[in-house]
Amino acid sequence: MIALLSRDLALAVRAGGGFGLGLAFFLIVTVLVPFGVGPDSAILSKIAPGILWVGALLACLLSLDRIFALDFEDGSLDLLATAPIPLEGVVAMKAAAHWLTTGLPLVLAAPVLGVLLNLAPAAMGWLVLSLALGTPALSVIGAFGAALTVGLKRGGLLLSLLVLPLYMPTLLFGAELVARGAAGLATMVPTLMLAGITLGACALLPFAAAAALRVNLR
Amino acid sequence: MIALLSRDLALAVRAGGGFGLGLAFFLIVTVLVPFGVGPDSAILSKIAPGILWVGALLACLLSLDRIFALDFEDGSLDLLATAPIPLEGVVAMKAAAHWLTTGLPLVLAAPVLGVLLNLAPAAMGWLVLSLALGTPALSVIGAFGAALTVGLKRGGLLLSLLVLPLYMPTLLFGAELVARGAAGLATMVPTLMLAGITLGACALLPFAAAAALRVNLR
Amino acid sequence: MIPDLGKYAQAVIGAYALSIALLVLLVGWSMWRAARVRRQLNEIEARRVRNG
Amino acid sequence: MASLWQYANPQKFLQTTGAVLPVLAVLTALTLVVGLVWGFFFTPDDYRQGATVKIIYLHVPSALMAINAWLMMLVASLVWLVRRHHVSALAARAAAPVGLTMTAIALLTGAIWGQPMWGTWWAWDPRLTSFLILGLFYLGYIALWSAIENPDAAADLTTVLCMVGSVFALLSRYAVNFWNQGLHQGASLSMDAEENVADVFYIPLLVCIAGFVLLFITLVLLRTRTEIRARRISALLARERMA
Amino acid sequence: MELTVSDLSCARGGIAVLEGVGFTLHPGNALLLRGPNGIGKTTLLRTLAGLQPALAGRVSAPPEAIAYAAHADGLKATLSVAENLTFWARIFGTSGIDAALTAFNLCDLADRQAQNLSAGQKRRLGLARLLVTGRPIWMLDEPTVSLDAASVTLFGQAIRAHLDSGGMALIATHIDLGLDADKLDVTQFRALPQRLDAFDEAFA
Amino acid sequence: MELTVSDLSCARGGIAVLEGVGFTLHPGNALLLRGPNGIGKTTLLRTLAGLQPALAGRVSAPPEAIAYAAHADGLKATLSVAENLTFWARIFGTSGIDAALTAFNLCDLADRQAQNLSAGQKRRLGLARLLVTGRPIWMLDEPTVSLDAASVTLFGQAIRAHLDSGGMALIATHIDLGLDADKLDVTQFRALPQRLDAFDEAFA
Ligand code: HEM
Ligand SMILES: Nc1ncnc2c1ncn2[C@@H]1O[C@H](COP(=O)(O)OP(=O)(O)OP(=O)(O)O)[C@@H](O)[C@H]1O
Ligand SMILES: Nc1ncnc2c1ncn2[C@@H]1O[C@H](COP(=O)(O)OP(=O)(O)OP(=O)(O)O)[C@@H](O)[C@H]1O
Ligand SMILES: [Mg+2]
Ligand SMILES: [Mg+2]
Repeated sequence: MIALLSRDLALAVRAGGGFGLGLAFFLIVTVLVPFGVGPDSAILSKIAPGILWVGALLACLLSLDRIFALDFEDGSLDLLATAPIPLEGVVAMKAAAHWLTTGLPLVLAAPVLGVLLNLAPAAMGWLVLSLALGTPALSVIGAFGAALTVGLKRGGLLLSLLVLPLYMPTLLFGAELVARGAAGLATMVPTLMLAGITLGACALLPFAAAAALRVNLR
Repeated sequence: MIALLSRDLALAVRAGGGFGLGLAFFLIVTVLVPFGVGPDSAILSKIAPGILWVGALLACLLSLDRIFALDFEDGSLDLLATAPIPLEGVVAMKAAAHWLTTGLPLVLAAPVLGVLLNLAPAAMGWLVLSLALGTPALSVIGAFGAALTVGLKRGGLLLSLLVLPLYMPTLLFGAELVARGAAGLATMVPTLMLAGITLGACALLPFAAAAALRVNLR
Repeated sequence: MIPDLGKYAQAVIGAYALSIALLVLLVGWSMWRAARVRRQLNEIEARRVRNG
Repeated sequence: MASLWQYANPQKFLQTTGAVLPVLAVLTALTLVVGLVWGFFFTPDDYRQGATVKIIYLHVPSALMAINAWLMMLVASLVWLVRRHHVSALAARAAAPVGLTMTAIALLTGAIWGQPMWGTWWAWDPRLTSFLILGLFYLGYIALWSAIENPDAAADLTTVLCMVGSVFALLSRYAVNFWNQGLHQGASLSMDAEENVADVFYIPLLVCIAGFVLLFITLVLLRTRTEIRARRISALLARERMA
Repeated sequence: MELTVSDLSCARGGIAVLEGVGFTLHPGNALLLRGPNGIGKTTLLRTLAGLQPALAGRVSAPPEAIAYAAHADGLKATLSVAENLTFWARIFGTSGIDAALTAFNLCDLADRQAQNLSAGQKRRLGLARLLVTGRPIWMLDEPTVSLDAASVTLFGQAIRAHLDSGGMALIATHIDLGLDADKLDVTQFRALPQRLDAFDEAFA
Repeated sequence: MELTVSDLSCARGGIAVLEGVGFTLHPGNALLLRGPNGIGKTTLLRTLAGLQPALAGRVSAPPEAIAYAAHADGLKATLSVAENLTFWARIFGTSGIDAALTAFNLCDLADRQAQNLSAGQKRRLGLARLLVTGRPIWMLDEPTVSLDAASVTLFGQAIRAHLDSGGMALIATHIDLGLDADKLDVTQFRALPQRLDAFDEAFA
């Protein structure tokens, strides 16, 4: 199982794209927004939490279809399904690899980009906290969506459509957490909800995803 | 030449992704932003022009690498280069096909999404005008970037980084035009600038792109 | 005939027109597809009977 | 009558619904026409909302059915999951476009209502927002059904999506509520008499709701019959190609 | 342990392809599956390997006893030969890839990236994976595709060593492998096109 | 027109693999390339087809005369058999895919998506593509992989028809195809490891 994780990480680092793409996209979005919206720093700092979260979400969305598609095409998904590790574990490891290569860099880069968007300094910590709590859920939900659509034509488009509504609660609580943190309001509820969503998704969705994979491999 | 255009359009409509992807992405961005930023309609209507323009730009950016990459991989780009039509014409047709499948749908969908973002009704016309004037430039500039990076590994990432600074003037004038229109200010200058950029890009960039293609095909 | 809707006439009539149009579309599409699929199935079953 | 499950047999289902459907259709048309005509022509204006209150006869029934259609799909999917009755999977598939249309009607009438009442077509109100999300769920569900060729695999995958989607739809409902206290009316259809709207509005509304429920049932039955036939057609054609 | 298959039906794309398949494979034996293109050999192997459910019938061995090698080798182009093998060894909880490398003459290529191998070298790597699974029943789908004569000999030796140590092998192939093994022509199990007279059969 | 190759060197991954390759192929003839795995047959074919530059040497025929069929079939999984073929027919400006479908017994499968074909059926489709290119020189890399005996016969017929109409074929293969054609063992052209004495040679 650890072997799968380390292989996926090695592939992501080596094979181009997988690693930098999400981060670069995040950067592009957050750099573009001030140009589009205008330099008014009051407005910018108000919309910063939302923009950063939307950017993170888009960056995840873009890299999702790689989670299973490559392994499906070259036949290793078949071999993994017959290997002596549960398919649920495979899904969990794949999601973990996705988070480590996409989610984690976003969490680390977020404070820098927060400065670009005039995010209130008080909110910086909340931003990192919310991303750290929320991005694992994005990866797991994404892995579920990728398992549903592996091997389909138009998979990419369909995947975005399927995953988008599933991302909503995470996005809402995440952005709300930062916004409340910035405004000095109580942050207990969104923090708990975000953690709850992540825990629940990590605990349950691998089973749903493995079921979907089995159907798709048939 | 027309044959090339119609082939590209048919491929985009049929072969999955090419057609709907840009539009779907535009939709996703504009629907997500209010969820992230919060429901305050005053703020939303202020940032709407910028967000819509950034969304359109990202939608273009995402579909750029398909302009030449697919044809390069299956070898038809080689054949096109030796065919009795100028490579400049090939570039222009490819950019036109990209605009028709990505830019035009964005222009048509923008008013609906403007409503979602509480864009001032007065600005709706300006939004459509600015997108109609600006998106052709996005396609031509993108075709140039795609020609520069065709056949490179990590091409997608590099392409985004190359094209991004070239997109800045279009983005600035486009968003400014809508913002001024919404505020009832004079819109002459950004309109002229936007039209100028588009005309200039369409007139000159195909030659640069064809030169880049020749080098990459060597 | 049409009741006095005051200044909201446009909104109310628009809402009714739009909704009824959508419903008619849905019903029409469902019935059209039902008829077409039924006809296709009958054709195919008939072909099977003829061919044994 | 052995058990309810015998109606999960495709042939039996076609026979039974074939007999019921005409009656049901007439009933539906009657109820809908009576309800909507009553609502449009013979109800007074509200003292605050004026004539716009008439929109309620479309808005509320369609909103209710939009949610109920998803519930019905969830139940049908669970039946497929547990008992593997093909008809229930196809019924879930048949209900989705109906639910999507209901969602669209609720959203559109709401938007038209919002313009005079709140001064805007669209506001990021929790109820509106969660309906938008529900619409997205419907779209994804329908798209997944049509993307997969093998019908059993499609039924399994959409079932998984429906179950997971239901959980996340509920979650977003709470998230959205937490995110924004909205402009929208609270529930006023409660059984609690004091809270209720006046009977002049209430009774035609009930008729309209009944009409929409009947319409939903009729359409789902009709479309399920179509799906059953389509499934048989594709099976026959596949065999023909094999032979 | 032996592998007994009785009255197995398998389907692809929802349509029965083979029906009533039955055979027994004893430890130390191999069985060659023969039959024209598209008859259903791959489908049968995938069903036995547990990748898709059978329509009917019984298989005595659990999928956990079976190592499956498909038409595709499942190699990662950017990993080296040794890395590819090590990965599968870890997944299957065995240790040591040296024996596998030697058996398929891959030692010289151990540090080469898989994308820089020739077609036959890739196939050898795909076969070497079998040795690191440590599973008793091998199911091979046209294993000698792209192999030259010397490599086919290596493959034959590997199979014999596996059988001698009590393993079993089920091999779908179109060409003669030079193994003395029983042959099973799956053409005899071809599923007849179903009549679908009763309406409900379309849902079976 | 004939295909004359003289003193050709070709490289893969920057390292010379074959040196001094020379042969002549006359219209109506076929040439079988033999040699162990990894000797450089694929590299040679790719070089001749113009897919990579030669280090040295001359090839008389332009790439425009050559139709190349690689290890991979280059099929679009979501297009049907007929659509895949029609696409290539249009690209090459020929018309009519019926002859190609018939020649490889694909008529029954014409509407099947390529992803729903068996391995041998996919290969047949890959070979059928050659017929719609309308080009005189065929370069085939292990064409009969996964084919059953009947399909190998079909392939032989297609080759013979092509040769009879004045075409040429260059075929890399490990197994006997039953074609009466000249054989060329490329092992004799294996490149010697270079000495790299002068510093600049590393940059040649
Ligand atoms: C796009 C916009 C809208 C959507 C999606 C929407 C959605 C809904 C939903 C889902 C319900 C049913 C809730 C329930 O029964 O528990 C409902 C009921 C209702 N809506 Fe809307 N609504 C929208 C706009 C409006 C507007 C603008 C008004 C009027 C100002 C309005 C007035 C009502 C009323 C009076 C009810 C009945 C409440 C009740 O009796 O439960 N809605 N709406
Ligand atoms: N979705 C589908 N619908 C109908 N038939 C299908 C579908 N997918 C595959 N088939 C058919 O199922 C049959 C079995 O294929 P399989 O891959 O098992 O054959 P095979 O014996 O392995 O052939 P080969 O020797 O070419 O590898 C083939 O005839 C194939 O065309
Ligand atoms: N980047 C590289 N660096 C060094 N050697 C390489 C590189 N890429 C390929 N090779 C080697 O080049 C040789 C030629 O490979 P080629 O694919 O042409 O062989 P082949 O004769 O077609 O073999 P097969 O019969 O297995 O298909 C192989 O030995 C391969 O390992
Ligand atoms: Mg096979
Ligand atoms: Mg080769």
